Amino acid sequence: MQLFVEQLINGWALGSLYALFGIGFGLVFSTLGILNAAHGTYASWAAIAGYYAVERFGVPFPVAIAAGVIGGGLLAVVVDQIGFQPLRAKKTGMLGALITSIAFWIILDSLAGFATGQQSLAFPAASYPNQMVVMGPLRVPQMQIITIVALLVCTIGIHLLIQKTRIGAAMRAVGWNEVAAALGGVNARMVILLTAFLAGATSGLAGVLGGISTSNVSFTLGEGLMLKGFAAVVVGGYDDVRGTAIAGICLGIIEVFVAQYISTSFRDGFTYMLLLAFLIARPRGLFGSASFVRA
Amino acid sequence: APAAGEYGVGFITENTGPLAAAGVSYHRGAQLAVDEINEGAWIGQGVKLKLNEKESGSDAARAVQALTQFSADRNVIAVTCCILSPVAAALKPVTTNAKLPLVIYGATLPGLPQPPYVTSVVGLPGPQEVKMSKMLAETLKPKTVAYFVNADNEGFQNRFKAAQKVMEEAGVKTAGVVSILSADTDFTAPATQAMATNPDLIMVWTTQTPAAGIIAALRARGYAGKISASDVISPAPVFKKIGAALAGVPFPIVFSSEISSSPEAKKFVEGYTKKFGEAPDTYSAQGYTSLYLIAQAMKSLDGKPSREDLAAALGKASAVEYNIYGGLPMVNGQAEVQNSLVAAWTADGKVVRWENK
Amino acid sequence: MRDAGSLLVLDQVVKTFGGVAAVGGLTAHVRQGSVHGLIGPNGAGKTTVINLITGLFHPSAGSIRFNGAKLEAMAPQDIAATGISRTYQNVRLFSGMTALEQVMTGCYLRRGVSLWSSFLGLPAASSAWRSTREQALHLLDRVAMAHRADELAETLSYGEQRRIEIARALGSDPKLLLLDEPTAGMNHSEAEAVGRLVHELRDAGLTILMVEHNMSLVTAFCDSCTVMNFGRLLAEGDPKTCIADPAVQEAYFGRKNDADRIQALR
Amino acid sequence: MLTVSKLSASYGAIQAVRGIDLQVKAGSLCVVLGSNGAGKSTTLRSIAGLHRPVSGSISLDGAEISRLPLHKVVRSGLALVPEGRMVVAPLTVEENLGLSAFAGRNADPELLDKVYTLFPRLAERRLQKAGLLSGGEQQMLAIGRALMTRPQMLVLDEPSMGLAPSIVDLVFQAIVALHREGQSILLVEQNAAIALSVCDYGYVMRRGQIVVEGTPDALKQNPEVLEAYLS
Amino acid sequence: METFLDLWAAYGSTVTFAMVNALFALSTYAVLSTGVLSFTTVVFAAVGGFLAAQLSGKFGLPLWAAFPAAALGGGFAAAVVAFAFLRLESHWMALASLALVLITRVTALNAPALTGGVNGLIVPVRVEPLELAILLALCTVVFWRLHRSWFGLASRAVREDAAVASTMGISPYRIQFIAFLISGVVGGLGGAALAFTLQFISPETYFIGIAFTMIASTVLGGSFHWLGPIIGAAVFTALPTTMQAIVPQIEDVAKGVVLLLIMIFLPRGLIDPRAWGLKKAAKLREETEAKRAAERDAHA
Ligand SMILES: Nc1ncnc2c1ncn2[C@@H]1O[C@H](COP(=O)(O)OP(=O)(O)OP(=O)(O)O)[C@@H](O)[C@H]1O
Ligand SMILES: Nc1ncnc2c1ncn2[C@@H]1O[C@H](COP(=O)(O)OP(=O)(O)OP(=O)(O)O)[C@@H](O)[C@H]1O
Ligand SMILES: CC(C)C[C@H](N)C(=O)O
Ligand SMILES: [Mg+2]
Ligand SMILES: [Mg+2]
Repeated sequence: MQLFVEQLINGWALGSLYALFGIGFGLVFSTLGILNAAHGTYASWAAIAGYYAVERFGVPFPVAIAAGVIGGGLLAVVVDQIGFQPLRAKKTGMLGALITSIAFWIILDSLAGFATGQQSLAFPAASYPNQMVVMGPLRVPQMQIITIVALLVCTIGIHLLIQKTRIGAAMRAVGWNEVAAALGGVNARMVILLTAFLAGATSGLAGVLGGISTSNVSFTLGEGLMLKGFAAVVVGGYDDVRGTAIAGICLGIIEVFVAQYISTSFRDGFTYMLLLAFLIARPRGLFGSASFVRA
Repeated sequence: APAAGEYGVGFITENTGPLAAAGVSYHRGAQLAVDEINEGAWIGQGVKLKLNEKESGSDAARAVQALTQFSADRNVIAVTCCILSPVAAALKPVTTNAKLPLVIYGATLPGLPQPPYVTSVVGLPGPQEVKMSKMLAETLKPKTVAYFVNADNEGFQNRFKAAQKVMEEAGVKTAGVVSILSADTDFTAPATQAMATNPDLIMVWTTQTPAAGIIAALRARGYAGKISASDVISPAPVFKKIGAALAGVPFPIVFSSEISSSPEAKKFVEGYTKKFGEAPDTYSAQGYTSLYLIAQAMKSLDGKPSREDLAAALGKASAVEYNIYGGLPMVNGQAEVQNSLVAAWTADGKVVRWENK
Repeated sequence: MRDAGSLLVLDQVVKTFGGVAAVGGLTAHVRQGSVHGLIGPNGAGKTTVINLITGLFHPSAGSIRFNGAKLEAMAPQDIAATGISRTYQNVRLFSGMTALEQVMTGCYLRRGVSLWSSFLGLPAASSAWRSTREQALHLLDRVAMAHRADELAETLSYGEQRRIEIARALGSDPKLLLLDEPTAGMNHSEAEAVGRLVHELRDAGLTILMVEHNMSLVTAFCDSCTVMNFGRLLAEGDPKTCIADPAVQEAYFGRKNDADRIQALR
Repeated sequence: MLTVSKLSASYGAIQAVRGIDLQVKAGSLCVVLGSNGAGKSTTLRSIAGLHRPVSGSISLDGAEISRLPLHKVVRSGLALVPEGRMVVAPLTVEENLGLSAFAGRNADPELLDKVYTLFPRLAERRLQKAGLLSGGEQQMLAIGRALMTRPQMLVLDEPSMGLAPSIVDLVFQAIVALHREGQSILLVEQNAAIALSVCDYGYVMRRGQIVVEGTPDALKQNPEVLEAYLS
Repeated sequence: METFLDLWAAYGSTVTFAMVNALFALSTYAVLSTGVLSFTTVVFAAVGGFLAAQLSGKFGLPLWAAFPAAALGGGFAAAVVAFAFLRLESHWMALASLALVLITRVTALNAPALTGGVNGLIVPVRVEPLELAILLALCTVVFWRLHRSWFGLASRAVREDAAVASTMGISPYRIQFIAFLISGVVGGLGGAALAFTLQFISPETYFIGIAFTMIASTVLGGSFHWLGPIIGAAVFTALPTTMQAIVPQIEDVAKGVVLLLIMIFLPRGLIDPRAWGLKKAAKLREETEAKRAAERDAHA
């Protein structure tokens, strides 16, 4: 029983990372219409930024997190402005942006390799809360609690921002059609920057938190998050962050339990199988909304 | 000795991609060997080797392209490559067709070498693992062991099986086997799983990043028992990353810059440290050795040696004569492990012979 | 009874979207060889009716019969094959295609050869291709767009694109043509020209169902009409009588004609 | 108010507007007529910042706006009801109208009421996604959105297109009412009779050029206008 | 001659891989040209590749028999995939197909009897560049014919607006199903070609790398004409080799930058029929205007 509950929490925390990453990834997909292959590198770079902030400047934990979050956000903005902005006016649809994102993926990935000396690094144990919280028979690492809470806060915050505020409406509007939004007076460029930043920052947060709690800061960090975060987005229905959050958590839990009780070799296969079955049974995901264009 | 001149050796690098961390070490080891060989006129007066690099990123298709380009380059007389067995396997037919000798410096799938064109300077796993397991069974006297193993890496599965066999023969029960995948990064759940079996010893038979992550996760979750691992945790960056949690974890190793004490090893460590500002690791040692094997074969030839001649000489080698392992016999183009040690990190980051404390 | 001579019969057709009935039990008949107007206020459900007939939506209840076939469960392409063709209220041309290619695509159903033989380029297929091309050019000429045949349709103005759509719809040589506001965005004389084209087509044996907000066109060119409001039938019959109906007046018209309007605006 | 001089616009190598001059005086209502493909929409799109003109100047209240990005044009007080409506499909009707808050003015509940009073149909559909509205409903929404930015200069491209007669009446009553309140308006309209009955000044375009201009009375006498637009 | 042989020896393998990648790109283009973004080419390639490898390895099938078998295998896989996927909407389909690629790898890794598992398979047969060129040429002819046929017209219509196409009697399902079959056949051939080129394959051979190569090649070359994928594959394959020669230390970064620049300046790819169309339209427009002006003058 104790093992079961501990694994449940392990899975939940792991899934929270997937979800957090997925929220950022899904945000660009649903609002800006970009299937961004480079998104994983934002997480890698965020972790790297956080790591060097600690390593070089010995900053405290919250500052390291902030460095990762801001780093991820800024990187997303830069990529957007160099890679995606020039394509917007030219109406290339999803494909053009997909390819520039692949280009950025290649570039940022190999630069991240150089930045880490191709090594897998880790935050020094003293630089973050690394104790176990003891709750009766349960022992839970502090980082897991932080991760779980971070997802909760981000999900609620971003959901409210997008669905209930004017800025959120503007974000959705710009994603649909910049000109249409601008006709209402929306500064599409600013909104895009904001969206990109938010998406990069959220995934960046997943990157630093993941880098810290798994003792693994490397240029491949983002790729793992990308595959699972992507799955969370698909299952959750990409235009609703709540769906992504729930799906991500479930994914983490399923993964841990499959590995614990069934087989590690089939862990990923099992997860993706579930994903596919789910998609075919419910093509729009958990919360995916109905179409808004007429047939 | 062959005629004076510069002879190219193609080196397929893996300085980027998933194995770049080790790839850089292999590359550096080879660079150092070439420097030494040239400076000391090791092959013969005026005979120089030149390293031609092409990157593969551990991708088989890129490696094949690199190899065919080397084979088109008349100055290249031999090629050395490959950390991954599948990549090496993909190069095998190409290099045999092109009659270009290939020395494998990293991949350990049994059966890869095929003299004369394909030879390998890396010992197959087995003996070191057996030796360490016996030692651990005797000194620690564990009743149960839990194992971590890569579900997707045949090499480590073999090591795990060798170790498990020794342990069970010594009457040590298997408490549990936890599988992980090479690309995994989160090990809290596997650590929880292993700790739940309450073992006396945990043996970690996985690739580098998982091994480091598993040990870190076990200690972070408060596991205080014994852990052992493989030589993947021997490079300095691993200690730098994980720190004191690694201390006292035994691992088998054939070369250690701090323990190996033959004159060749000392010279290697000195030269490497001078050139690259850090001590060599087990991978740099392998890259280094592969170049010396080629040089040794060159040395035995006269005139203007052809690729075929060189291949024949490589295939005939019964040992790598100049090596830093204190002996490295070769059987059928395959190097064999002779002198392995059991080592461990100290809490302040030194590698020493392991003792049960 | 009245079904006799009707090419298209809608019987108690209902279409709801998430509880809201866009069409709420509509019954209507379109006589063979007539120009039938479908009019009603914005949001009355006219476009939805056209979407239901062409199979893009399926009715929640009721039946649609065309020439003896029951359309309500059929897929759009099968409905098209029975001889129904349409235009769209918001012009929907294929981007990247020239005007001629658009119309050729419209001719898909009467290409006369299998995909397979067209792939192999058999002589019969080539000659069929050429003759279809001729027909397409001819259709473009009918909507006065032949001079734009080889231009990308997306470079044309809105009104021009509407004409291409009409030509494309005629490509399949349909029995029933559904026009959704064909003259929107055209000026008086251009709209008249479309009206005359509609008459020519009818005289050539085509049946036409036309959604139109321009009442002078409806009275001038429609033989009969159906007036909808809130998804239901409000009135039907002769256009003039329909329009004179006080209920229709109330629901649909501010003023009857431009002169009255201008009067009111002063 | 709005002065357009020597405006040329093209799509790649296709010239759509060839050096036209056009003026809308403060508080006046101008109409542009022309057959399909004459270049009316291109002219309006250029004025409103949707399309970058090749040359020429466009000034609003003396300030040059031809190089401003679209949202700045809107914020400087010029609002367009575009051809093809361009409502934001995934947003609800109310959210679409609320976007105008970004035009620099706070969302004004009174204005919203006014739009809803003008188009009660929109009020009924308040929470429906704009993309699912009927054609006419979308047109109403496009007009409403423009009004919500409180423009000094309202530019309408065929606002009556797709609207039922009663709504056309409404729209024109609204246009006339706004005009009476002093709103400057530039209108492209295919129903020449009505357009000429409400405007102060009119232009007729053909093949990218202005071929006739004048007061409505003068235009009504013009044989070309008579034949093409008023018969 | 000597230098030519040298060049061929050095870059022959690049040409060979370019041809293999062209097959993958064409397979992707087959479905993309009907409006379906699908990564399942990787799956078809894996089926074709392992089938061909096993048939030639275990049963000694010669090349000319292994290729058709791979094509059949790919086609069959495509039929199954199309049946399951064609009910999904475009974005979801892209996502689902990516999931299928991931599943395929895991399945292949865990079916060592069929795929050799983590250790992969040695392929005893080799394909000569000339044979590969013939295969590619055959495929190209098929695409060229398709493009000029009713199928080509219908697939463009379906790509641009499936609903509208359906009301013109074109069945989007049928068109896309056929497209999937073609994609499967060509993808299977590509997978076999890769196996016979590398002479060693493992589940890792048919993974995300191919997915990115094929999609990047297609879009880079231009996804609106069959020539696009072929040109794109050539460029995309030659890029790393070229960059290695120019800037060996940062070849990956350089490759990314070049890719980026091409996309920014030619976002619809190197081959863009629409751009030709726009140019032509402008020219026609001028001619029409000139003719009309002449007529008017004649009247005056
Ligand atoms: N897919 C849909 N989902 C929800 N509501 C819809 C959908 N399609 C249409 N409606 C609603 O159904 C009603 C009827 O729409 P329809 O487009 O048929 O009207 P219409 O008579 O063609 O109007 P108009 O003259 O303005 O084009 C409208 O109120 C519209 O909002
Ligand atoms: N996107 C485009 N690309 C190329 N040419 C275009 C484009 N849009 C319009 N044109 C051309 O520019 C000219 C003017 O078009 P515009 O849309 O301004 O005409 P309009 O007067 O508004 O016509 P309508 O009454 O049909 O709306 C037309 O000849 C048209 O073919
Ligand atoms: C079903 C459709 C193709 C019609 C489209 N939804 C419209 O309202 O014009
Ligand atoms: Mg309608
Ligand atoms: Mg217009």
